[in-house]
Amino acid sequence: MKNSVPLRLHVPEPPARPGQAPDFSWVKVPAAGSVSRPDIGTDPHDMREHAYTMIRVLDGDGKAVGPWNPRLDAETLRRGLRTMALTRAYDDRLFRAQRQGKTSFYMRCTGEEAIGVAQAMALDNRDMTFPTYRQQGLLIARGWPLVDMMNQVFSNTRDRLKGRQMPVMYSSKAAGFFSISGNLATQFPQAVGWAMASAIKRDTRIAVGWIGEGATAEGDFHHACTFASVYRAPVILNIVNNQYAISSFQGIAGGEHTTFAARARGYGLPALRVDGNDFLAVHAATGWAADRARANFGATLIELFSYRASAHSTSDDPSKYRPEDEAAHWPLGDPIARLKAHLIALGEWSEERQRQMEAEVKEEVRAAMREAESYGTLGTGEHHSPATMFDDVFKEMPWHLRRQRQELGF
Amino acid sequence: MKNSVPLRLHVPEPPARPGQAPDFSWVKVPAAGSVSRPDIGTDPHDMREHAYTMIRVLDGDGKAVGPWNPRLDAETLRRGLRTMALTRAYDDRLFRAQRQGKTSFYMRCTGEEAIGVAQAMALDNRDMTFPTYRQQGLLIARGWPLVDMMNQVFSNTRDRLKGRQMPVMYSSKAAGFFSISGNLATQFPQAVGWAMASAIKRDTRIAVGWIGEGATAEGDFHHACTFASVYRAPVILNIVNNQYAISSFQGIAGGEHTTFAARARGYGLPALRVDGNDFLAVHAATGWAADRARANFGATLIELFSYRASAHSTSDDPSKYRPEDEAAHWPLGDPIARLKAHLIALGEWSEERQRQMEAEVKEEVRAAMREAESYGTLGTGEHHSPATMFDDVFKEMPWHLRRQRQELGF
Amino acid sequence: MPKMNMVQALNSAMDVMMARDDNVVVFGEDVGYFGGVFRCTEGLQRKYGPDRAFDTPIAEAGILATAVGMGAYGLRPVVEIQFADYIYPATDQLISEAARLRYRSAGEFTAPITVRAPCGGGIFGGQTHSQSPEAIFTHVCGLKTVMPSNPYDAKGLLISAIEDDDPVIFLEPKRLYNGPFDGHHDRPVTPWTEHPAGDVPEGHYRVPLGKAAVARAGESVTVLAYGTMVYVALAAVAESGIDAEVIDLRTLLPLDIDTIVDSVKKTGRCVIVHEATRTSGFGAELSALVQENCFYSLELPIVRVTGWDTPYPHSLEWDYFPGPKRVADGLRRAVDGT
Amino acid sequence: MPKMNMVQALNSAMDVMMARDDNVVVFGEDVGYFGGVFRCTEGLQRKYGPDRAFDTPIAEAGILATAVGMGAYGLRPVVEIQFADYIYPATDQLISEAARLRYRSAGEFTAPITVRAPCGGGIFGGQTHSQSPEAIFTHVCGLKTVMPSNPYDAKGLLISAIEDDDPVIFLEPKRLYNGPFDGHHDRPVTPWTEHPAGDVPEGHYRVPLGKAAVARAGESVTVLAYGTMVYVALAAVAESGIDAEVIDLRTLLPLDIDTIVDSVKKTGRCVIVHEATRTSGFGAELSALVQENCFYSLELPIVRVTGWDTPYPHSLEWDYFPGPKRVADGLRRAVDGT
Ligand SMILES: Cc1ncc(C[n+]2csc(CCOP(=O)(O)OP(=O)(O)O)c2C)c(N)n1
Ligand SMILES: Cc1ncc(C[n+]2csc(CCOP(=O)(O)OP(=O)(O)O)c2C)c(N)n1
Ligand SMILES: [Mg+2]
Ligand SMILES: [Mg+2]
Repeated sequence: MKNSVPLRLHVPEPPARPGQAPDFSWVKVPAAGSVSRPDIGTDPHDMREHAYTMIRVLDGDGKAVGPWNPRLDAETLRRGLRTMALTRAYDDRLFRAQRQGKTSFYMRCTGEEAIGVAQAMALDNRDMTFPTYRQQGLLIARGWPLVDMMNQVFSNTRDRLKGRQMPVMYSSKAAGFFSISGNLATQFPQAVGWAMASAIKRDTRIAVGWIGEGATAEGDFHHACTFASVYRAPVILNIVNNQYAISSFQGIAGGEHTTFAARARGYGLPALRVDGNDFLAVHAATGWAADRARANFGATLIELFSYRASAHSTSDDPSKYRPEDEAAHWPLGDPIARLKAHLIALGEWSEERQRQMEAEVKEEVRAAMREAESYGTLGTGEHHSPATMFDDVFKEMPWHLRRQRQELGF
Repeated sequence: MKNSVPLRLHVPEPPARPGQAPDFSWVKVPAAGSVSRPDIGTDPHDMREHAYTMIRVLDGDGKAVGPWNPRLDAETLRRGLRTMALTRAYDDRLFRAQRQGKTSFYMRCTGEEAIGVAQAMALDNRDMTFPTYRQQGLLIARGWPLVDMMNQVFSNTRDRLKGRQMPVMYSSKAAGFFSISGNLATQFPQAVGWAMASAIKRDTRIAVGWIGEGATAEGDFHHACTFASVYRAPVILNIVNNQYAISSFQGIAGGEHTTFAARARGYGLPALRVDGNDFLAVHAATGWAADRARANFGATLIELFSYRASAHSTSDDPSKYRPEDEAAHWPLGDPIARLKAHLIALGEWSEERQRQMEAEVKEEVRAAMREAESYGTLGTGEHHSPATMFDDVFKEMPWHLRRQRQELGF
Repeated sequence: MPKMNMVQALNSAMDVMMARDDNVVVFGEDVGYFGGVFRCTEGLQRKYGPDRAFDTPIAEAGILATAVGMGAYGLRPVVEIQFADYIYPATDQLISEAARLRYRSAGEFTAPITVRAPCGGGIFGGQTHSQSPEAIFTHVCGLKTVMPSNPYDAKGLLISAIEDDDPVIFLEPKRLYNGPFDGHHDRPVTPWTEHPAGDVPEGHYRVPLGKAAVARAGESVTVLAYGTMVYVALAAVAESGIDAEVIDLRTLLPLDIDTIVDSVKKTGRCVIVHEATRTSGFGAELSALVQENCFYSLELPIVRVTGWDTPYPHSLEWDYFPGPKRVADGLRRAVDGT
Repeated sequence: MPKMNMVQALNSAMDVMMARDDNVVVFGEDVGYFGGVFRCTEGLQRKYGPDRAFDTPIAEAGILATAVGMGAYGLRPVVEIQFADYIYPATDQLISEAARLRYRSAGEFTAPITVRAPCGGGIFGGQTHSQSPEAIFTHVCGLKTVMPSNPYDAKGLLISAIEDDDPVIFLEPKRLYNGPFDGHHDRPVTPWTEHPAGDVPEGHYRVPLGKAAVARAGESVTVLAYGTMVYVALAAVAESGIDAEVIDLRTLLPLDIDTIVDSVKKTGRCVIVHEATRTSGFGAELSALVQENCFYSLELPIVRVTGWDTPYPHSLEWDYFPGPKRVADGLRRAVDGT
């Protein structure tokens, strides 16, 4: 045979494993404000470089610079900061609650708060969201009661989902928050279907989907992009690249040879690659994509470049597969600290007010916790009657389920 | 809401329907020889334009021009021409055989012969192929007996597949031709798996997969590209864009907004977009990708731009969904006519020899046909014993299948 | 009353529903301009426009996923899977999503989707154009599974399926599209135009889900069948001269248990017939239910006559297909135990 | 003899096979460096290198598809699906490809693949970390389905599965990883170290596919169970004082019909227990087979005790799980018909 060097299998390895020094030298961080902001009607091919760079607004001194600056008023910025802090306080409290045996499982979005919160604020409240388990910030930003969320996490007597779903698998039609599935990626093409329906009905509401960089490997991701491109669906497709899928670094998902934003190129979709820890950049990119969708220019794929600062879930121990102190070396910082610095730089905020606000949100969470616990926790075992287990399998209960309910004694 | 124009669903429509004038004005045909030939080790990002142009070698005067000219000797060219003609003669004869009731179904590759034939000739015979039902040219180019192929089409007593598979679902391990599946796209990631195995075993053989442009919408396509990229698998991934998936034009598969070759961009894979009716261009592009894979630079995605000149299958009537005379307007001509013109331009061939050769291949097919029919056809009903139906479900037949075979009376 | 074959009846059901409810949309591979490879959606795009009847990319999972999203919006998608054999790529969206959505959201979101797919063999389609995967769907809580056996039922059941607020798998025995095929592949099939069940009203009517039909009343043995096997069973009854009661289940889930139990208690004997592979086929569930509910009435073992536990072979399909002779043998075994 | 829990026994089986046969490769989500979310592949990458034990992208269909390709090359892939609930995306590659390859190529190409997946509930995993999808696979001709109930069997069966030349679905009841869980979730589980089946030889040995084990000999009723339900059944037997014969099926397909028939002919009574949903569950096939083969020996109806036909609910999982009390009730019903 022409060339007979033995073939080799390439298996991607992360830059650092436990015991080694964290290494993010491979992360290219363009200067804030350095990326152009194309018109919303731009042909995707004419903005292809946006898939390979990174949209950033907040610079090192906490200044908002460049064409992507959404120019939000101070009140809005403070609301964003508070909502992110509230989200983190909520996460920390429920993480502890799981450790205290009050529920079976929990997942935090620590370090990724800008994503759910800024995106919710950039969207219309009537837009439909199809989140993963790491966008609790969406619900909180839309003002959904913490108590209701806790009731779900505790599977208690007030859990609207009747204790059926694992913790954090929220659902709220009223908040435009689609029922979270335990199966990765399935919601992504569903968001496209919802958007197609909105277009079929000449509606004005758009759909927004989220997926983790790991889950982009599922066929569902491909179906979402294909249908979104073919029917020019009014949808925003967000990839949250937090560098990890449980223990697997993003290279295992296909991040070694190109960006995740670049996936859009294959479908002729526009892509925006965004600093996911930059509240203003996330807000601006989301607004751009929403305007584009509403103007019938179709879908946008957004890669939100971030870092999963905490464990995958309460069942996970990251020290088994990545350096203990890796989070501290993440080059894009913390979304809350960065927005706070910006507000202070604007003269619209202070360390003092920050302390005060953090105390407030903690208290808000504590109060909600007291109320939710009064309705029971998984630990105390107060939950819906076993009879309810047979409801909602179908709209009307067929004979075989009625018989099975009798067998159980109801 | 900011912008409240009603949303619209975009449903792609082909340029021409039955009764309308064929329109291929949208097909951009770069001059032969105008596309550069990068080094096989080139970073995919540095050859990204190859996903949007079209590699062509044969110009309008039948001359082979430019850096992609594979410089094949006349003998090889004549073999290519003869093999394509043989493939077409084989197709036409078996298409007629189906019409004559000798079998249930048949599929031709008319107009796409350069693909199977040139690619087989550019590969090593030991490389493993994972074809669709339209690469019969591979088997013929590798010298597999026509009689054996016909036996499969007729499900007769000599059918090595024991009459189990529909016509054209060939399988030949000896010819490095993987068992064709009726399920679209499934073979594409399997080719990647075979290539990964070859790399794991430090082998030198590569794998080659084919898929139709319509089937690229399946998740399997995405899995193939993702795994090929992540593990740098020694595989060639071919998309045969023959403009149609049964009645659906390529826009329904996602061809409106970009090329199919561009799918590669999303995975950081190199892409070559090739004039699929240009024997020399197909040969050269395949050789380039094979050399790249053998040198451990990994996978290449090739879009072979062609036209399905005949019906999808014997069950299909294209006049129901495309202009009757559309094929005649296809701008890239016919692969056999173009290679013939090239050989004549080289002074290595003549109309006379062409007529002679076409008579030869027809006779070769006729002879094979006579022999195959002597082993029976589906029409005459001579086939393997019903007892064989229970073989090969498992390596050893379990009790329940033995009992069922008895029930049938064996 | 107009005469329709099953293709026309299915087309009429979709036409009627699209006219009545503009939340009904129809899509799938080749279903738009072309009208489907079996022509079931012919004319719908012309009549209702490309955004209510359209072609899709070849991605069954994408078809189901977008249908789930549309259902969540409030539409009633009616999707076609070109052959039931190609539904497997959509399994996850069907099982983990469409079937679970109402339950996991406690009724907030639902999936009022109808999934049409031609099933069954007899057209020399080999192993990938002949399968009957119904058993898998009946194992999935949250899915309803329907299989009509004639044009009248096909239209009435499809209308009920489209109006149903839960996901329905609607399997169409392709051998019945043109006539009541009874397994005698060597004989011509009488067209539906010459069959009473070919009388199909133009307008809207329902055949309820969950109700079986007695295709033939009889005393000596109960035959449980659906789809093509109803006519194979009737032929077997005629040819064996056994006075069997043939029940056309029509809906597999929810099952019409009362009709089954009443009949078996009367006859004391039972034959179950389906074209799908035997092991863990729906016949297993029917057998288990009959013995649980009719144990004291059963005089002889329940007999299953089914497709073999092999893929559907191309050239040997008539040796695979459970035809009248095999069903007649089953009847005799059920009646006299030999 | 070393003591192992089921995780260690499974790890040992893969270790032994990777050492004996360098065509054995192990891959799946998080199985490489990390060693799997249940730690079953721990240390294999370190020992055999990254190209024989590696992480994959999150694409179950891609995992199965590449395994089919590797099998065609000549490797013996052992893949892990992180939870059985996530096997559905791979359904088409399993059913249409792995299961069909030998048949459609008349033996030219085969798929000697082992698919490992943790199954069953009891860890508050809700509907997507608790399922038991075995019935679906037993309906697919060309697939073998195995479910071990203890460390010794787990290792011996996994070695047999890896050496088998056909695709094997190897389901691991995750509640049995650490000990013989009997359904009494309010009591501590005795670890395998204190159980005889925790004695697991270091080296190579086989437990043959297709052979059941009698977990408890008895006279008055036959219990057919597998996986976790074996211990639930044993607990129910102890608590009800009924002298039942408990059969651990171990392999569901091919099934050890002789052991089943001999027992039921002896006891004249039968209870079938599984955790999966009831309708069209594997219990239906078992019930059909028992009544077909033992009709004249059955004194009372066969009883099925199973998971309900609902998704596995998070907070109510112990009301869903067919525990000792429900199985004991089933035993009584099977024995005295009440
Ligand atoms: C279909 C499917 N396969 C596997 C899993 C198990 N699983 C749960 S989360 C996870 C990692 C997901 O990573 P990513 O998509 O990057 O999201 P992230 O957790 O980082 O937010 C895996 C493999 C699943 N839930 N669903
Ligand atoms: C999974 C699956 N879905 C649908 C089909 C039915 N089908 C057979 S061929 C075909 C069109 C394929 O078009 P393309 O991929 O472009 O290949 P071509 O026929 O043009 O060579 C379809 C939809 C199938 N065989 N498998
Ligand atoms: Mg991630
Ligand atoms: Mg095509």
